[in-house]
Amino acid sequence: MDPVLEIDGLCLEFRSDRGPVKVLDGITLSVSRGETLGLVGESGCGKSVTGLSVMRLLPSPPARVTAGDIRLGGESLLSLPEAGMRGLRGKRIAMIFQDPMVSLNPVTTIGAQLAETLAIHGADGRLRSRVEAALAAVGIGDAAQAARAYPHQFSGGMRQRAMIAMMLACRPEVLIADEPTTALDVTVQAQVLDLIRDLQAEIGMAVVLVTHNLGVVAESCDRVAVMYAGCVVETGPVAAIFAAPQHPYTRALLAAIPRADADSATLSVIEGRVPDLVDPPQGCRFHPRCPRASDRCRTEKPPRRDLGAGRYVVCHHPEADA
Amino acid sequence: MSALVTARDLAKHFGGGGWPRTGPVVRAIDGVSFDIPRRGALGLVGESGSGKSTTARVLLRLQEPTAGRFRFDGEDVFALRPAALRRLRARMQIIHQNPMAALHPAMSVLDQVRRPLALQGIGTRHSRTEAAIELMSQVGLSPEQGRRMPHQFSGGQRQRVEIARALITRPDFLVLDEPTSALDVSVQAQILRLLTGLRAEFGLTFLFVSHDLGVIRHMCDQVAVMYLGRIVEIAPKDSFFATPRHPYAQALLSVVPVPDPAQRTRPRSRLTGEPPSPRNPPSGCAFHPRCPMAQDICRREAPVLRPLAPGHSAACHLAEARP
Amino acid sequence: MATTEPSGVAAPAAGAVFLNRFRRNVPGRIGAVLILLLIGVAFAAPLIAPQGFDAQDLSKMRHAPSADHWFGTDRYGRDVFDRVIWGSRIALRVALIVVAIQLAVGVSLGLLAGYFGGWVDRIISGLVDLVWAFPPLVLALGLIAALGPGLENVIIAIAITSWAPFARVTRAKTMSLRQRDYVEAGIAIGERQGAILLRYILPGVVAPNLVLATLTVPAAILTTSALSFLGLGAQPPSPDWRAIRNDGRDSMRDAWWISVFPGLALVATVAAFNFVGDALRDALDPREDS
Amino acid sequence: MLGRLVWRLVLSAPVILGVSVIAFGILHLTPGDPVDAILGARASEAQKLAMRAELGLDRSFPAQYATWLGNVLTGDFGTSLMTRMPVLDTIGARVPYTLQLTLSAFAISILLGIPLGVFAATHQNGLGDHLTMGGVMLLYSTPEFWLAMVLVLVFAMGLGWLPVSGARSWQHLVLPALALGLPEVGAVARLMRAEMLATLRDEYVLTARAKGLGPLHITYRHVLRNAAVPVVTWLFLALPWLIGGAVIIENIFAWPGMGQLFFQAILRKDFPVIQGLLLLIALLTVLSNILGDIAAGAIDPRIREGR
Repeated sequence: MDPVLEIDGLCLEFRSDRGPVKVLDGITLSVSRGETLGLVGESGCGKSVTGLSVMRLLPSPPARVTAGDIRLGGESLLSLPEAGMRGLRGKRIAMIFQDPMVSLNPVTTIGAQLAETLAIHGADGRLRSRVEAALAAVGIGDAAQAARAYPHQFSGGMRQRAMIAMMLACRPEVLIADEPTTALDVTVQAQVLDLIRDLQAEIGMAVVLVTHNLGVVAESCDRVAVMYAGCVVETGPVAAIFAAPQHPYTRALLAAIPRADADSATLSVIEGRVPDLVDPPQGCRFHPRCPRASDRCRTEKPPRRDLGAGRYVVCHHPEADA
Repeated sequence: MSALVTARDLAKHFGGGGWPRTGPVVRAIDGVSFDIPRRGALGLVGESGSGKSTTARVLLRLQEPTAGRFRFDGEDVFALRPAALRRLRARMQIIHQNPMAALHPAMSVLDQVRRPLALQGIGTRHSRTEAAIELMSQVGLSPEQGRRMPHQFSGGQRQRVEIARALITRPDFLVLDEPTSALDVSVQAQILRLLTGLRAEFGLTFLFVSHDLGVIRHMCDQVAVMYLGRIVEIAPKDSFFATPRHPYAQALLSVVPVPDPAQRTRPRSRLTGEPPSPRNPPSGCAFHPRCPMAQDICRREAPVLRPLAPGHSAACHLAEARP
Repeated sequence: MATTEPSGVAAPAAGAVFLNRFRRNVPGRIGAVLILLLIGVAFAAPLIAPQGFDAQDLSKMRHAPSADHWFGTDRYGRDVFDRVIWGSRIALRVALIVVAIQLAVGVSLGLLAGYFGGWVDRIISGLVDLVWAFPPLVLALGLIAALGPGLENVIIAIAITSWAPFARVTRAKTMSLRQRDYVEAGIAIGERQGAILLRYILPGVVAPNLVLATLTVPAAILTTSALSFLGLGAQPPSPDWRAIRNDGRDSMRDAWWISVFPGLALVATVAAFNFVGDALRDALDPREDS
Repeated sequence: MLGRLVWRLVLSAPVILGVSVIAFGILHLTPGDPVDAILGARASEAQKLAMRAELGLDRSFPAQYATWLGNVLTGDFGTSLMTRMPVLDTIGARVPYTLQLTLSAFAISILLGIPLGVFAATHQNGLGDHLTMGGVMLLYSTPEFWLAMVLVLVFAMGLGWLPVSGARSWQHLVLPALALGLPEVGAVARLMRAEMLATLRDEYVLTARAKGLGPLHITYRHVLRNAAVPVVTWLFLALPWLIGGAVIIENIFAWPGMGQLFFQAILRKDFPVIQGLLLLIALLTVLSNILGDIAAGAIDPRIREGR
């Protein structure tokens, strides 16, 4: 299957008072049509920044890409002029955000915000019916009335639906969903994830689901990329990685979750804390917290190992070696 | 075994006063009752607006209750005068959700940890400092960190400071209001492990408020589910997770994402709609508009908690009809 | 629910961030230097202009600026430069007294209203609404009509008519601080109400009031000079910077320096405080965090 | 709309009542006997007695106030001590002039201030921003009376383009309106810029960019509208403050408005006129604030529904 979106060795820095912060270090990812890739990790690991840099929505300065490329359908996004990129946003590649309370304009109706997306990407004259169709497609009951409503008149779940309607109105090839359910209650979260899945099946788009919740990944992604301190440490099919994580970080992370479906004995604890990315550790960025770390991990960047069946791990001593 | 904590018919209503009237009375919680035995841990779970945090605050009189009784080790807490209440606070403490906001931003960490002792008039200045330093090392902070200000700490460390401050007066009862929901999974694991250890060591009784059923299952031995200001189900942990009785609890449990792709195909009861607003509650059973099994009676009559198994009660007209 | 654990580094001290931001603000720095200069001049007035502000030399009436008299002389032959120097004392005194009264009244009323709510709040907020219902200068004029002209009465009138913003800001901030977890934690460990107000809430309302003060100082100076201009403020021969009223107006065509130089001093002072106020607000603005 | 206006006025009744107490009671703040202050020390006992009776000072404060308020409600504000004319007529003759002056200044401050603020915000930290904001800050820091004199010096006395003072033609309005409006331009531009920059950080701006909208579209359709809400509220809050400035400007330019009358009344201790002016100006202030809320509500539906 040909990937729609490819990120190839992306390195990115933020300018700061204390020197450049190396936020992303050689991110390599791809996602295909109809596929959902989970981008998972703890705060500060760079998962949201990765999503935003695909959209080229990071302000520059302070952000600066120092190496690598991002390609949509084989075409490099980083070399596009801003006007060309603007033509792609919302049309071929779309993004939804964490907090639907603040990501809609409070003084404009839902319908107007939706119509604007359609208009800018060259929809024909029947805007009103297309707006209503888009709202109906995300399960908003009275679409005509909803189009006239303002965001604050909607509940959190409804707002996220409206946001999805707005972003998917042009049937994009790629959707980047940045923690789309984190601000929602768990029963509403399930509805929104179902909705994204249904629309994905209908449109055939690729979805990059950025989340900190491994449960959400297990339930709604085909493949997963686990990030730590600006690096992807492990990628592969969800079933395989959850069954047998190869990177010590993935393994520890999975064992740290208290589960609702079974009694968990003791939770695994990762000692230490996330490194300072102004001065990241030499070698493997995880080595100061890794129980398996060797001298090699302290000096040498681990290679990206191909484990077959679409699995990759970035580690000198993966579990498979044990 | 006598209960350390006995809460009866707690209620907290907002608004309704003033001129011109500021809107309808909002019943944030209504008729909430539960017992927690000494050294027990009750998990209070619910979605936003369910009233779980309000329950915790009313209990500690951080918000004054509208009605209800709370007996703590035989003492009628809601009847206490300010001075007596301040003395009792040595025995019941709270841990907040957001460790970024729960510490005084301009007071050193050591000062904050030993402050409760001074307020209770315990020990000398020197002995209070000693005690604070010892407890700080017990929760995993070094003494030299004591001079620092809260903003110099990470979220996990601040939560440790808050725990030390709460435990310095050796309380019996700890209210934990979403103590780890602002933290990353790996930090959450550290804090949960710490709390488990401290609970055993200090013989603590927990009221653990959380929206995360996994955390509740890990930390508690009793579960109460809240929906729109009322407890709809309360049960021992094992009984609850094995056979939840209330349709809301069943739905909640079935939609919690589980980090195990093999379970993707498990049967789920998906709810439509969103939790209603306490400003405008539905008639009868508050859950009926979202309930897959709702009958006429559910629209008319509010169900009360009824015992369905030993220690296991649910507020549902139809609960018995199900296995 | 959002995970907020930051990257591993501890944040630098808030004070350091603040200083750093303030230092990067060039107009703010210029303003700060000007204010220091103003304070210095006010203290050193007897040294800079030893002959005082009222030394008349009727042989030198309305002389244009020259090497002897940098800013020229007025119609009594008084040196305009000397009067500007001495005038800095008036500007500074007005600013200090007014701000002190505003802070004392506004902050304490705001704290009480915001913390206790209910009837206390309703009464204090009602008072604020009342003061707010008059344009400040108009109410000040009304007060002066009753109290009579004079610099002291002007200061009283300005203070009475301009504490309301402090009370409003303090009340709003207090209400939001009261909801903060750390204040609740203070109550939970058994702090008394007085301690909550003074140790937990008061420090939190300092920053917005400080910003407000730097922005109302120039307003107070402007209002004083306006009232003095109308002849209701500082009385002759005081060297108030408005020093312009009738003598200024009459002689505008043939002796422009009499009004222009004190005016420039006024503009520079007011601008300096405004620049510093802006810089302070930017430096203290939590929204700038990223 | 009209209904909301009336309802808000009804809600303001307590404030208006309190304002009337202040307006009336201010006379009683006079140290010593107000009659001495009004008539001077050389007045005879008989004159004093007559004045005391005219002002109603021979009765208790509540009784005086009740009478005064009752009269005011029927449109009788008393008689001016200066002109011996009804206060309402005296003030009424002045109102159009003050409205002309303040509304012109208001228009100047909006028409110049808002575009300047938008320009500075869209060129943040550029040379244009710094120059605009530097200039605007100087305007903002300039006292009206001084600006007025400089304007007169340059445009009336120096260039001779415009009259020095008086109110006979539209040319007479130009300098006073500029002197009153230009400092306000600074305030408006600064506020507009700050609100624009704050709004640019809001998350829906990111959403708008993610939809593919261009910077111009985002600035004018999304940011401007949101940033306008606090600006509009502030504009109507500050509109009555211009009346304060008008007291000074009208005196400099001999503009026969309420401000000039106010000043004369203060000098002559004409308390009935002062009381009437205070009450009237406070009413205008309350009205202006209500209009501001309604205007803000027209832009922001949350404000519309919140009240």
